[in-house]
Amino acid sequence: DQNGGTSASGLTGTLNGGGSSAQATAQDVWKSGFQTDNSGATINYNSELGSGGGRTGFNDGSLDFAGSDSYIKDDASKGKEGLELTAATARCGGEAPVEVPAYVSPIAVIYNVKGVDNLQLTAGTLAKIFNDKITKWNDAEIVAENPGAKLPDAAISPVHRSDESGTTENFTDYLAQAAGKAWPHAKDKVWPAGLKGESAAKTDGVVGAVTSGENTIGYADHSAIGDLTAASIQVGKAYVAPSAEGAAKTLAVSKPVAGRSDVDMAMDIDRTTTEAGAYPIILASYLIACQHYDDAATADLVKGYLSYAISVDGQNAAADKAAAGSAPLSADLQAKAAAIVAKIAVKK
Amino acid sequence: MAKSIDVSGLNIYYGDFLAVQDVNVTIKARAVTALIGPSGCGKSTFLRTLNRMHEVIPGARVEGDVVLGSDAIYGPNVDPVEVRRTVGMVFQRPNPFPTMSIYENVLAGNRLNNRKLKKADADAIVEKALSGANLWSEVKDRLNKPGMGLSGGQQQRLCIARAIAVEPQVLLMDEPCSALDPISTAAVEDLIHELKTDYTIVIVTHNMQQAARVSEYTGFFNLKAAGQPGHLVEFNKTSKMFSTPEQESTEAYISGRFG
Amino acid sequence: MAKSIDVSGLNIYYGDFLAVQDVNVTIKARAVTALIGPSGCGKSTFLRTLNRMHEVIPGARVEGDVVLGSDAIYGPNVDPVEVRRTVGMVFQRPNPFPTMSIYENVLAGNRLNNRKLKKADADAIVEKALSGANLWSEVKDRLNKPGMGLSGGQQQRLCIARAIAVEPQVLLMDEPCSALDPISTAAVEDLIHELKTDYTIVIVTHNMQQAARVSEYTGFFNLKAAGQPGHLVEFNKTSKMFSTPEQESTEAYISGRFG
Amino acid sequence: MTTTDASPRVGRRLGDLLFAGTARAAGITILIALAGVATFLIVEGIPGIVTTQSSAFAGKASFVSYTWPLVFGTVLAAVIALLIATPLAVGAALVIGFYAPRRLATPLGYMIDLLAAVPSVVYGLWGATLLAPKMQPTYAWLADHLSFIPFFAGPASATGRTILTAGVVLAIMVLPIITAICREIFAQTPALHREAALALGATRWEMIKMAVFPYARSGLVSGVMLGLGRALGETMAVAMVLSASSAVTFNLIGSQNPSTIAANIALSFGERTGVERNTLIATGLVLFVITFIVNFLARGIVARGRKGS
Amino acid sequence: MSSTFPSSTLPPRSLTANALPRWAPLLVAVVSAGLGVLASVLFSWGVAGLVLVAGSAMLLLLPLWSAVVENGRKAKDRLMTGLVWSTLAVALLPLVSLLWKVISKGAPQINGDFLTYTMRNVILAQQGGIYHALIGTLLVTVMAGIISIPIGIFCAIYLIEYGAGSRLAQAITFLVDVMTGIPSIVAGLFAYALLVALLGPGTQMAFGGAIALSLLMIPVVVRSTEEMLKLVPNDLREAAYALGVPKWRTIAKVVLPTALSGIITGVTLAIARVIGETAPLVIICGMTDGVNTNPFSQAMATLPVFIYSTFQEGTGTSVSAIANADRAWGAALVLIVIVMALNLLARFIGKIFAPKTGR
Ligand SMILES: Nc1ncnc2c1ncn2[C@@H]1O[C@H](COP(=O)(O)OP(=O)(O)OP(=O)(O)O)[C@@H](O)[C@H]1O
Ligand SMILES: Nc1ncnc2c1ncn2[C@@H]1O[C@H](COP(=O)(O)OP(=O)(O)OP(=O)(O)O)[C@@H](O)[C@H]1O
Ligand SMILES: [Mg+2]
Ligand SMILES: [Mg+2]
Ligand SMILES: O=P([O-])([O-])[O-]
Repeated sequence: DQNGGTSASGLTGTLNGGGSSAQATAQDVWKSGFQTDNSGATINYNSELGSGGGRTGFNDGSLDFAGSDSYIKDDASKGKEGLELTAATARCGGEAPVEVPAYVSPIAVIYNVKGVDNLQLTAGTLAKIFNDKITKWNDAEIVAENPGAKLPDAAISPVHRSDESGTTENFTDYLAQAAGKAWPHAKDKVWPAGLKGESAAKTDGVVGAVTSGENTIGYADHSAIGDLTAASIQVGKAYVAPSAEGAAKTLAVSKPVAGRSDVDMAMDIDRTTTEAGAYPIILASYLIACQHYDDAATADLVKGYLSYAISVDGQNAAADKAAAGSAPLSADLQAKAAAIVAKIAVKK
Repeated sequence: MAKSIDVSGLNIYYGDFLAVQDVNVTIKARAVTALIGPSGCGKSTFLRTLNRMHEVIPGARVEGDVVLGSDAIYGPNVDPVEVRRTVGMVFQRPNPFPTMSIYENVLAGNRLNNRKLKKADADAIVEKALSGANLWSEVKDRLNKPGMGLSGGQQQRLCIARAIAVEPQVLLMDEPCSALDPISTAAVEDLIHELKTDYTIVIVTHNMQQAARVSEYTGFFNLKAAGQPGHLVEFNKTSKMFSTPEQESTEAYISGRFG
Repeated sequence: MAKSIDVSGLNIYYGDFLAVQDVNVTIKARAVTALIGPSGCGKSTFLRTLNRMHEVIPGARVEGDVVLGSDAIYGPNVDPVEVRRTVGMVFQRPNPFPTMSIYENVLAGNRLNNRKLKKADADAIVEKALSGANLWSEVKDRLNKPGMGLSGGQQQRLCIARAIAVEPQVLLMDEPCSALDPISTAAVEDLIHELKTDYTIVIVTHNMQQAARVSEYTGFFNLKAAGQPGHLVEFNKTSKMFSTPEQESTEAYISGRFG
Repeated sequence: MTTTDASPRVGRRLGDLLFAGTARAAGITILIALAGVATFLIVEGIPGIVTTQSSAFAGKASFVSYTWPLVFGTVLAAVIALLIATPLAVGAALVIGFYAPRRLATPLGYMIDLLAAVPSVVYGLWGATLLAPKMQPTYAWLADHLSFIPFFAGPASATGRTILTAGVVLAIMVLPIITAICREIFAQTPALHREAALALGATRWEMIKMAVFPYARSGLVSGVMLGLGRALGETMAVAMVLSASSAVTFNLIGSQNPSTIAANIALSFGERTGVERNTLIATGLVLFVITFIVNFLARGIVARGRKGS
Repeated sequence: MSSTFPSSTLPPRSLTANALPRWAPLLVAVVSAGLGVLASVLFSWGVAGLVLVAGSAMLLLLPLWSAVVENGRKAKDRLMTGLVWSTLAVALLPLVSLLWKVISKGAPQINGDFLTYTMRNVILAQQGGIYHALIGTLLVTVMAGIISIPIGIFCAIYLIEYGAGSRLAQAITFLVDVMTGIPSIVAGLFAYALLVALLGPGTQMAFGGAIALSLLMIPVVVRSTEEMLKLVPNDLREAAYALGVPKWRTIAKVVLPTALSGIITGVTLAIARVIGETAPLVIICGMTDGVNTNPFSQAMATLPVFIYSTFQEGTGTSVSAIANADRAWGAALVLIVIVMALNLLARFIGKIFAPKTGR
């Protein structure tokens, strides 16, 4: 027992989880709330792992639960290691893994250009900027979308993630779906090689680089951008700024992935929606666990912790502007997820 | 308790380097024998073979015999540690143990060998040894002060006291006064005079007047030529050596034409 | 070109430690002056104040005056670098520059002042200096060999050649023969004899016979007591010093009662 | 003589045997430890080299193409560090050895040693938050005015977190090591020859040229090599300061910088699992071999220098 | 032999000719400072410009003046003196800047809570602390010391007292030297690989960190102990042998006590060297929010890793990022203070407890 505390009531023991760094702040909030209620329990959430590391760690048994910015799937093109869903099923003793959305957040396109505070971009322009096709802030294309803005005659410094990242995966997914030919790369958790921009580690690294540099532009989880301004993205005819509501709208129009088990809430996000007010660059991050664990204490802890994260309390705590600033799950998604998590139990 | 030393056919090596060649000499018991010669001729090297301190240096070895009384000290099954307890040694520079008091320094030979001494016995040994070294009156009030706090001459006498505290039979001294001032030198020379009634003493000195003053016998070492091994040129009564030496090179050395 | 040296009221310090106290002496031009005394009495220290080499040691300093000919060498605006060129020095252990040939070693001092020495001039200097040091005939066929390849005595004479190649007015020598064998010693002593027609020479030696052999004047340094500064006990004609010294301690030292 | 008394001798021999045995065992432990390092790195590294799992090489085709940019970055950063640190270290050692008055020399030496006492995370913190932004304007200027030099080809990084900044931080970190070795070597130059030069009327600088540098040469080389060894292996400072991609470029001030092996391991260790970690261990093995060779050479030079003198 | 040297080879000599006055450097310094101020005002180059202009003026003016009044050799000597001193100044600049930054950013964070709270349940900008990391650093360092100090000291004893000159000793000396150059990350990977081989993948435990640190610490202990043993005068060993003391007792009762203060100094410096090590601990000890006192299971927080991870979470502008950056600086200050205190302590031990060998 790491922390030596025993609680009069509540759960005890150590739970090891890890994965998505986008969830880090939310996890901190949930951990704090949960550990306050269960002073004998310790939750470790290793956000260094990133989503991919979290899934692998979960699959090889070194983590009890994982956070992931994309749902688990089998990708035969990557050979044996691509069969993650199979591996996760095997890890959970042949049962489908529990997968519930827990953290939904807009990805903001952040920039730091003196004198510009309301940047508007279309998916195509955004793609060209990150694809090194537009290199000056006063490029005709940007000027056309931002009538009246004082765009400087300065080089654009795009900043991207240096590590594997769910944020990158969702951002490139958006560009690939919405920008057409302007973004010739596939969706990937690694930033395409050969592009000129500057790289930075983790979400905070990108925010830091954009903040401390000049004439920079980058992408990061909306909750982490601090004082930076975020660009508005064209949806339909209007330009939409990132917001929890916008994210929730996008999620609402997205479809569940077909052929999944009933404890798996994986969804394909609709990046090309024209729904008014929807903000399409979002990240839906999941919590992944097993339906049954060998050990009763672990089962109780996973169930208890995940239940708290999914609960209205947990969602609202994370959604607090001062905290993670995420979009709380809509009522029906929340109810569905809570019902799934409640089934977690010890193996009989 | 003093014993004589018989050296025959002694060759002394540092690794492959023959430093001293073919020494044959008998050193009398209860007498002072002085060894003189120019720098590097092997006086110290020879002296250190008399208590097997030579072999402490890696690669150093000897050929030939050294017989102490009736025991061949290089014989099989002879423990060098025992030899060294029997043949005491005083070095050029006074070397009291810096971490020990005067009292502990004198007892070092006993204590370091883990002899458990009663306090009264220990006190007796310390007083006897320090008195023997003409130091008792000077230090008896500060026996628990560090040995390093004494003057050079006192330190040297402390080292002599330490050497005689284990009651050796022979006392070897390698230039014991060369780091000392005239008054300390005189004190140590006096002490040597007194000690010779109980001990066989061999002293190396570069000061010919000193050799003349303290010794009964003198050995003169020299190199045949640069790069050649040292050897014992002449061994004689001191009085004869300094008046009518047999060898020409002895004469040249004593009259200060080199060295 | 040789000059005399007038020393008055000289106190020599290492940091706060007064090593040599109140030296007053006049060293004659074109003569050999020997300095003798027991180890640690400050002979070397004093010698090094005569060409301002003393102050090379961190914290070392002097009080008092040293006048070379008519120039106070510790005067304001005096450049120690100039002083050292004017007063040459030879050290106890021969120290040719190991990376230089014999030829370059002799020229080391000249090159400092004159990079582009004409080949003919350079050759002339080398020959002159090596002849002056009694070395020319021995090395003239291997001038481009490293200086370290010579024997100890040859190296020492090479160092003397190097020192006289810059035409100093005074030559200081600190135990120049103590690391040499008898034959080399004789060669260097012969050289000193010859050099004194052109140079003022001051030589420190621990070998009293050597002092008696080479010098016209002798200074005896001693410590008043251990821990006290050294001082010049007596300065006299060598012949007088070794026959009828004025001071009792000089007598004690010369007769070998200490040191 | 009492040499016939056998029993205490046996006791002594036992004491000596035990003590000597323990000492020797401790020495041998070191041999074993180093052999262990090599063995475990090889055993755990090989699966990461031979694997067919493409994610192990982060999108690169093979272990070689994954490791090459890292090796390049490692060497580049270390070389930059040495180019900056060596003259500074030699100068600082000269001051402490020959220029500063005694009272000042000791505290100055201590201050330089303090540079070595600062933990590398703190250098990283300082380098990333203070040095990099302070360097950025210089980079912008270099890119504007000197872009014809390939090293300053630009465009300049917006954050200043370039390989040159990493090199500067590394330089500060290896400086005390090189300084310490230079000091030691300068102190060993024979006073005899220094004084010979001065007595001939050499100025201080001439004395240093005549009697210090010729002796110090091999020592300096090995000191620099030891610094190199350290710079090659430094991890956290680079990880925190450098904004890395897998570019292979000599543009020192741009936004595309090669990472170093050590920094790459520290940064990506967490997010890698399974055989991907084996690949990292294999890159660590490469680093171990490189630093081993560099240190081997450096020590060899030192040893030869000692024998020669 | 007085007149046959080629007369052109040496300039005429006088002991006093042509020296710059004593106050020359001062005057040049003042003039250079003036130039610096002028330049920074005229071209608004700021403080950096001032220092740069004044520095290079100082560097060049004095030699120039000297070249005119004195001679080329002296000018060069002055130039080199200036250059050499400025390298030292440049070398010390980062230290000053770093200390100033760490103190100014870190000092406001330090308070009783910072040192006695952990990060458990701490979110956003709430008051957290580094207690858990301090405990972890203490545990890991103590374990590393327990492993390294005996091995290091005995190894040095072998090298100096027993092995001297032997093949094995030469090999060990050499490998110890090479070991000093092992990158810390490699030491970390080794410990990790060891744990994986023994306990399976993904194992994190503080003991592994201690093993990695030992690998870095042993060579330092060996080297410094070696130096100290070498300093023990051979006289003392011989004095003991001459009294008939066996070798091991001589070592244990004479050599080691004499070298003790030096050895303690060396060990303290070795501790200071590894207590700030980060890379191996990032890999093996990991990070956790609370206190873990079991070195054989689970992650354990340590100070350097705490700095690293809070730094990584502290680069943005959000409330929690700013709070994390502050914590990183506070922890950095604490770590620096610990390391410097250890260094000072080492010096103190060396000075105070050294046996008085001076005569
Ligand atoms: N430890 C050693 N290893 C190798 N050779 C040595 C060693 N000690 C002395 N020698 C050599 O042995 C020879 C004799 O040296 P030794 O010290 O016995 O001379 P010495 O007569 O005592 O001289 P001094 O009067 O200077 O003390 C010399 O050639 C010396 O170089
Ligand atoms: N560099 C130094 N720093 C401090 N004290 C020194 C230094 N050199 C010599 N001394 C001290 O100055 C005093 C005189 O030393 P010096 O070397 O001049 O004696 P010496 O007469 O030349 O002796 P020797 O015959 O042994 O050469 C001694 O007490 C010595 O300890
Ligand atoms: Mg001797
Ligand atoms: Mg002297
Ligand atoms: O949450 P991510 O670190 O995978 O972007």
